[in-house]
Amino acid sequence: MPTDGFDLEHGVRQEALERAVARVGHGWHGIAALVELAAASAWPAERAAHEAAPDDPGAAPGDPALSRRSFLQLAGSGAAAVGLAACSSRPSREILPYASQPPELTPGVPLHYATALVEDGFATGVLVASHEGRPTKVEGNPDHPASLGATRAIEQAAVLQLFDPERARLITERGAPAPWAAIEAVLDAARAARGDGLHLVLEPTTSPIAIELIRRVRAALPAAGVTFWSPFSPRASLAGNRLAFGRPLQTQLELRAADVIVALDADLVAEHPMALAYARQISDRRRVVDGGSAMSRLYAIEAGYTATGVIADHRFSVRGSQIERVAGELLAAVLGRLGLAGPPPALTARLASVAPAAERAPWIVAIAAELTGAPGRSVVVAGERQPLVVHAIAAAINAALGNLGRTVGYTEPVAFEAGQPSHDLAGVVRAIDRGAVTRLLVLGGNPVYTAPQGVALAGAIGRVADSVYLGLYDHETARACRYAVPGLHELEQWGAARAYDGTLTPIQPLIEPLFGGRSVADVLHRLLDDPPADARDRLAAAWSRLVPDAPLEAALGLGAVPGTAAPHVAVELAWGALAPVISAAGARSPAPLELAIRPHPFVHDGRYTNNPWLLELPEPITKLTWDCAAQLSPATAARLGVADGDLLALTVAGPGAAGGDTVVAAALAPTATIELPAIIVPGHADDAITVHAGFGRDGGEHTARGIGASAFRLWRSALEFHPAITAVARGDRRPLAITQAELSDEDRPLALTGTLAGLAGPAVRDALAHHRGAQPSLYARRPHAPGAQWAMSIDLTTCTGCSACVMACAAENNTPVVGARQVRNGREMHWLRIDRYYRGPADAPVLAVQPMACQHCELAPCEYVCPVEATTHSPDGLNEMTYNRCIGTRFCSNNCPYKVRRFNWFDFKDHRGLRIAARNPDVTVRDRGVMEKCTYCVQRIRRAEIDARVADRPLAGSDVRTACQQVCPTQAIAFGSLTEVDSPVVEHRRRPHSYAVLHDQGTAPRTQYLARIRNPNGALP
Amino acid sequence: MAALFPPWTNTATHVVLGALGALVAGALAAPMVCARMPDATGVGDPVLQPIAFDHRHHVRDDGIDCLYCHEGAERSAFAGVPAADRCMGCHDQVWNDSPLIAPLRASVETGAVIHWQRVHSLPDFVYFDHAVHVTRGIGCVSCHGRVDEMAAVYQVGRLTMRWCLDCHRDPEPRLRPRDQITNSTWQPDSPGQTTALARQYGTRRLTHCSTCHR
Amino acid sequence: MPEPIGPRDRGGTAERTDGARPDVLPDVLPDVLIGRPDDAALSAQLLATTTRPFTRGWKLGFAICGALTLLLFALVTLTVLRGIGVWGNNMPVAWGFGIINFVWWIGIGHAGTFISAILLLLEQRWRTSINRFTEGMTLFAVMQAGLFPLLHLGRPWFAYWLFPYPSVMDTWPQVRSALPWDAAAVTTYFLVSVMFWYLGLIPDLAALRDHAPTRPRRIAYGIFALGWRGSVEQWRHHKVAYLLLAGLATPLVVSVHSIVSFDFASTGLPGWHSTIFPPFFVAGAILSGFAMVLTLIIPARRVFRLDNVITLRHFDAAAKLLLVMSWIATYAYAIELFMAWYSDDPYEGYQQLVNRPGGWYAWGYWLMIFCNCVVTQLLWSRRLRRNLKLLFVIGLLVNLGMWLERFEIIVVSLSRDFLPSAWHLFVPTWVDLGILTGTLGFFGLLFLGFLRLVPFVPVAELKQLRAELAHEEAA
Amino acid sequence: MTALAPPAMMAEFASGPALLGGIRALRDGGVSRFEAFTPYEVAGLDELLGTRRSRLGWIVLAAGLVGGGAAYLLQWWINVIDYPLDIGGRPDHSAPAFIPITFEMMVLFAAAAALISALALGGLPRLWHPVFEVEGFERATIDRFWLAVGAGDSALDRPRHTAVLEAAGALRVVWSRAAAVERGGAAPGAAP
Repeated sequence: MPTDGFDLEHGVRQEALERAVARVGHGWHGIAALVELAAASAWPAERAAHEAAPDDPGAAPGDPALSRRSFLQLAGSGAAAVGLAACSSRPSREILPYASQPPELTPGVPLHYATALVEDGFATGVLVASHEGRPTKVEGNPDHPASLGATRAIEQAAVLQLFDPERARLITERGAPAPWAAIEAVLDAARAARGDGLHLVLEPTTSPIAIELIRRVRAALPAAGVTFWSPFSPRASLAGNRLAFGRPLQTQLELRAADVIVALDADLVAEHPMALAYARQISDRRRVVDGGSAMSRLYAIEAGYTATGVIADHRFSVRGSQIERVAGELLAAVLGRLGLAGPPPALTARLASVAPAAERAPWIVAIAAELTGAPGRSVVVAGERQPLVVHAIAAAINAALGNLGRTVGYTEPVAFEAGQPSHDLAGVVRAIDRGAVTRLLVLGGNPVYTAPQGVALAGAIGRVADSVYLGLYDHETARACRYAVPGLHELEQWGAARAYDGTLTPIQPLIEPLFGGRSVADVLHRLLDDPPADARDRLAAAWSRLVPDAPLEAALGLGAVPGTAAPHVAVELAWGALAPVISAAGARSPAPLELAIRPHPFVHDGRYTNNPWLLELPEPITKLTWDCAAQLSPATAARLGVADGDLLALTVAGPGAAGGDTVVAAALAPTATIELPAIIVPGHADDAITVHAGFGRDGGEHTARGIGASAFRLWRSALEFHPAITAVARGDRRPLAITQAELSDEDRPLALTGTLAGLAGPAVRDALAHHRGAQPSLYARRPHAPGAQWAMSIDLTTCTGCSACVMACAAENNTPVVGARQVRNGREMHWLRIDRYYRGPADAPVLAVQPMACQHCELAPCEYVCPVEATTHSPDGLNEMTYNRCIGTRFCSNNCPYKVRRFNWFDFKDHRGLRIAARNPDVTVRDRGVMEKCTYCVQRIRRAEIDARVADRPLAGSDVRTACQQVCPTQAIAFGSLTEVDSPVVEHRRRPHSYAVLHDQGTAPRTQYLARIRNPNGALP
Repeated sequence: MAALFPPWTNTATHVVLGALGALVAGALAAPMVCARMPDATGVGDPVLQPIAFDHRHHVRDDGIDCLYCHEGAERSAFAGVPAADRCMGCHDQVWNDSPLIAPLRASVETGAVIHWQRVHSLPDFVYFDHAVHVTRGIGCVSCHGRVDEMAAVYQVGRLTMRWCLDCHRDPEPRLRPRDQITNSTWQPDSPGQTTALARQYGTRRLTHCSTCHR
Repeated sequence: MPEPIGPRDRGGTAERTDGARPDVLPDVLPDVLIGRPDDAALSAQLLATTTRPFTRGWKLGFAICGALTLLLFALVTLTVLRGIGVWGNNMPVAWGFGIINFVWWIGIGHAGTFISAILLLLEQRWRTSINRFTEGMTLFAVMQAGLFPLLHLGRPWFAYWLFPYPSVMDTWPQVRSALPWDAAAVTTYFLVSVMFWYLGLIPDLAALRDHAPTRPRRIAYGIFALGWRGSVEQWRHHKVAYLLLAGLATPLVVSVHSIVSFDFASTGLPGWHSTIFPPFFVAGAILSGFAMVLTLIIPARRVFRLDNVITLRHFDAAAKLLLVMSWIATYAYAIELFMAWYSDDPYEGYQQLVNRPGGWYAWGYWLMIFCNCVVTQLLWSRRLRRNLKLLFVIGLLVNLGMWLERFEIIVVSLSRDFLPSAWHLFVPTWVDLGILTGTLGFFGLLFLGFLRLVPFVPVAELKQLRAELAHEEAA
Repeated sequence: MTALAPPAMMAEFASGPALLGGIRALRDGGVSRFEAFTPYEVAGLDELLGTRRSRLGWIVLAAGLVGGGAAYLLQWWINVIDYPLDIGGRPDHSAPAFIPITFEMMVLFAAAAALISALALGGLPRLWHPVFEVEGFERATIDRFWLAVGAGDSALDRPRHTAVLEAAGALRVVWSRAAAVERGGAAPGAAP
């Protein structure tokens, strides 16, 4: 083990880690203490407890290229200060220089590395900033097709998961520390038995390197079973396409080419594996310059409100089980208008008899007219939470409209064996029940928690003699298995993955494994008894074998291999196979109350539930934090007699009504019940309840444990959707930690909306003109100083409310996490929030979202009430907040009409624990009792200024990108200098729908908004 | 009858009142005075280092440029302390067996960190950037003093906010040509020279808060 | 030797009016000083307040107030150690009980200055008997008030940044903010009140120096009497200085609550942004102050049997002022509603016309109206003006009403401002309630101490008043 | 009378008018250096002794102007000269905002000047004074009105003026030891 001479005994490593972290704790922006942290954390944690454990050569970093950016050689780093923030006496501290400084590193200058974060097998390319070997901030990779420079909130929070102190640290056997040799013994025995009795459960993978490895395992251990499982990986779309085209195919969209988009319960802009790209594509067609702009039209037909519903021009709330029927009606209407000869006569005849239900006939007809009016320029998409028949119908409509090859394409599944039987988790249970499994390797994921209720995996694992789990946490699956081995975070390992479109993406580590740990590849190599090798060497070797045309170094530099997207395949719609299922579509009568389970937008299937940043990020629609609730419409809530926070017992019936094909019926409990507080969502479909998955965790993750209840307990089979449930008010309640309780905007002109047609006329333009321009003042205005004048513009038309900006802001600016109790008391600390207002009738409201942060008013009301000059104005137009001068009167907040200031009511910042390593060293960590707020990322502005001056070039407005701007998937945020007449922010201000919020207050805000412009179909009310 | 108070109490009253007044005035003034004393600012207090490194010898006698060791000063916020292998670049050849540099040899051989003691320390909420000062004509000596005459380095400037502001309000007299940044003894040739430099550098008077606090 | 003074010297005070039977003198204003006791008797009666035996009632009073004071200090310690998160404040209600209590207490103080300064300038004789009592109330109320601006800071240890001094940071207070004005106003108000109170107290301290029962007490009083002899020269400067201080305190007292009102009026918040605030606040302050005077003086008068010097005349006058101030407050409430409607400002309109009378805290609004506007109308009746039990209850209700007024202004306005997305309600924590109760106890402790340590009815002034009355009656 | 020389003679009266009578009687006898000690202000005493108007008003006015002026100048200097900052777009010299503190400081300085000068001009603090040595003087703060005549008043004649004072209603007349030695009278403090 290289220790670089750290004079630390084994026994004190753990203690040293704690001590080092404690030192980093207080208001630091340096890194020297992390040297100690490095020394402590780089030591494989199990060795601290088990000196006797034999060394694992495979896990030992020896390669100089790796250790260059590892903590170990960090041996101190330049000249950063560490220690007390407001200490009055002279702090005498140490500077710990490198013993040998890496050539690419200048202490104090961060480096960026391209890598990828993977979810359900699909890669999102990211660039990660590293401060002297410490990853601090994730940004999207503009060169990666699934990122395009943006990320979701989840990627932004990845560094906090990396530095999660609750990650598994020790190899354990039934909770007690165990040596690696015990695992090796299991692997050796499995190999000796040529895989007999061995079963592997993996997460779906797209990595060619992993696929090669799995194939080698299959070849070497032919008796071994392999199952891939992830609860929300694409499943219905593949099955639907198999129905339509005869084989499982992955749908690929080209939404820039679509004039009309119909989303059938499909959250294209937030939930889809390609959401970042699709969001960009949709919004690129919806950037309104003036009333004459061309704009696509987006229809969302969905039960719960989604981000796609937020930006849609028309949203129709239909319960999930009825969308099947809507799809059939739509197909009938489209085919009726087209009069196509393709479908078999029987189907045509059947469809001719399908008439839309009366209440939706107008819009079905209107949508069908729109679609048929845009053949080849339209698209109908079904969501993964819809049964296969809906996907098949969508494919049929697209085929009928001639959209195939234009807006819709199909590729072979990118994930290995996707749509094949190996993706059925029930297969594992069946194998165990057959007694065919004596050694179970669960490598990643959390199948015990995420398994449908019909797949009794937990009990089955208990019947396996040797079960081994490899993963980041000591969670449900780890506890169900005999052995648990700490896994590696993506930022700690080498590897590869493909994006949803198939683009190959290399993965490189940003940091030496913090807690030792093994990758999935490590275990598989050991299973194959490969000789020990460095992970990078292994990757390089496999890469040059599998991707000979693209050198690894170049791919690592770019973060993607261009041209590796999966080729589209030619398809032929199998009308004949479709006819029977379409005929049966929606034939069943709906249950009185049904359930929809969706992945939580931030914790997904529970894999991120231990991340406090994501838990505290308000869910975009309900604004709920730190909890999981049963979303239901106002009418349904009234019917059930519940209000926000009232506990509901949700019960799903036993077998019988289940329609899936993989149910292990015998394993089903007669009923399953969970208790959740109700939360009323106007616009939710009536008689349906939506529950987000990912909560109700009861493993060893202390942060996640005990929050909410698990929706998976109501999930009976992987391909069953919208089961009938009963909901009973429990009579007691749990106050919800909601950041915005108000639903209405009280008819105030805050998030202005208009229609494209309206914008073309004078009335709307004149009305908007009241919200910008000069306001009278008794004082003469100060002239602008020379140089940049920073300003922001936010396009409400393309804002989906996805909240990635909120998370990016928190990650960039070290905003603390406060916990549910403080959120309940209105003390959340996010500098940027997304305001959400419902307008219109409660059953069919229009939802407006509006990112709201400090508006950097030129005549800032906060500044003149501060008694100590803690908030002032900079010559370049920033509303500065000087934390160290603040005494905490909170007068500024009272006088802020936008209420965007945040106060440190307690000492909210972390003091101990690894999580502080995720801090941005360029931003002061705020003490108790001081005010804070959005600074327009002043640290980035000043950095750009300094860089420009050091390089002796003028500063350009485009040199600065704020964290929220950079992350925005739809590029709704423009930032720049008002002095550059051709900058986007000035161009935005020239548009007729640019306005200032609360313009009548005379604050002259530097942040302005582009009113939300909808493009409604004139044929619809 | 006798009065309640004897005559001396008159004097005593005045003395006590005077003392009370002085006490109040002193209590108000004392912290303001103390904050300016070297004990509070750290000025003039030589710091002992793990290796008896003598700047006089290296800078004055050997003529090593500041930037040779503190190479970050032109590129980074941090001037940096040289890595041990930088020191060994020379000390491989000269004085290579001196017991004084034993920690250095140990560092290079084993990777052990040398715990240099910080001389100039700013609070964590102050963001000072060496690069932008050094590349825009502020010489090392302006803040660090005559390091070439120091055995053990000590702090010359008070490093208080007022001290920073003194220069930020009127940076012009401190300017010097780029090639004289590390020259401890440089003086302007003519009074107009710094004015010309200010024009050349585009020197600004930066006193708004986010210049340093972020 | 000092003459022993005590109850036996009460002499001329035997003749008393019965406070319980105000209808005895239906049409004539009661006298301000009943019975015309001579100098010795008045001195004996009034100086004796400092020598009353420590009865069980007194001990109980001190014990309760002392316990509450300890509670206050414990909660202050908790707040400083843990942060003001222990209060119920949140975003957007960033100011809560702290500032409510501050405004309430400082408002209470105003009646003292009003009585001692303004009524002195207006030559109202009935002020004489009660001015020191109310000045004491002022001081102790301002002390309670002064706690809060410090305590409510996020970082109270930097409170000195509100004052200008040559710092090594070269930073100064930001005087466009109303808070440094507040700091200047409250500091000035407290110091001037102390000076005014002390100047008036000197002759009486001298009397106690000469007549307190024990030598240590006489020495103690003697030190604070500074050697006062009552010489012509001393009286001459004393009188001029007293008048000048009254002349200074009069605009000061108006300015202090005006400046306190600027904390609100100088902002743009709906419910705060109003030009009527300065006079509204001053009137409200005097209203609450007079209510507190009634609350305190009715029991004190009974305990110390001061019916002859604090007569129904005093209560009648105080009650009339209460009625006047109540009408000014009522007018202000009405104008707020009118302006909200007339301005057609949606935010102000929502605040005044929807949120306060009909929102979550509507109960507080209507209770405030009841206490400050409705109950006080009873004081139109002369009979009720002289019913001390009723006056005491009205005093308590107005105190409550004025506290609620500040609650309405601060909490209710903040909880519903411009952006509904930021709206959030405020719920006090037990610490909030404990600190409010604690200041009541601390105030009571100081006040009980004051009642026992110095003559709370100004002896010299009252003797002079008696001499003047005698002179007038002779003439 | 602020000097610490003991008065030559002191006389005790039971009321203010009696005191005034005594003074008038002595003044008619040519005595001029009067001092009086009363428990409260006695109407007419000032006029009778012909004291000048107090200078206090001018002192207070000056202090108020200094306090207010200094406060305004300090605010102006901070905001315009020493460290001008852009505060909410307001001008550096935001005159209206400087007024409240200016006013408060004016009042504070004036009030402090009033208190301090009232005490200083009245010769305070001075815990001991020769008159305190006179027996019975402690009632000067309760109900006795004392007349004193300075030691240097050559018109003073012990027997004659004792009689005059007693005739005017003096309860007691006390002569100082110095006067007693000079004129062979009784020791101070002795009853007449």
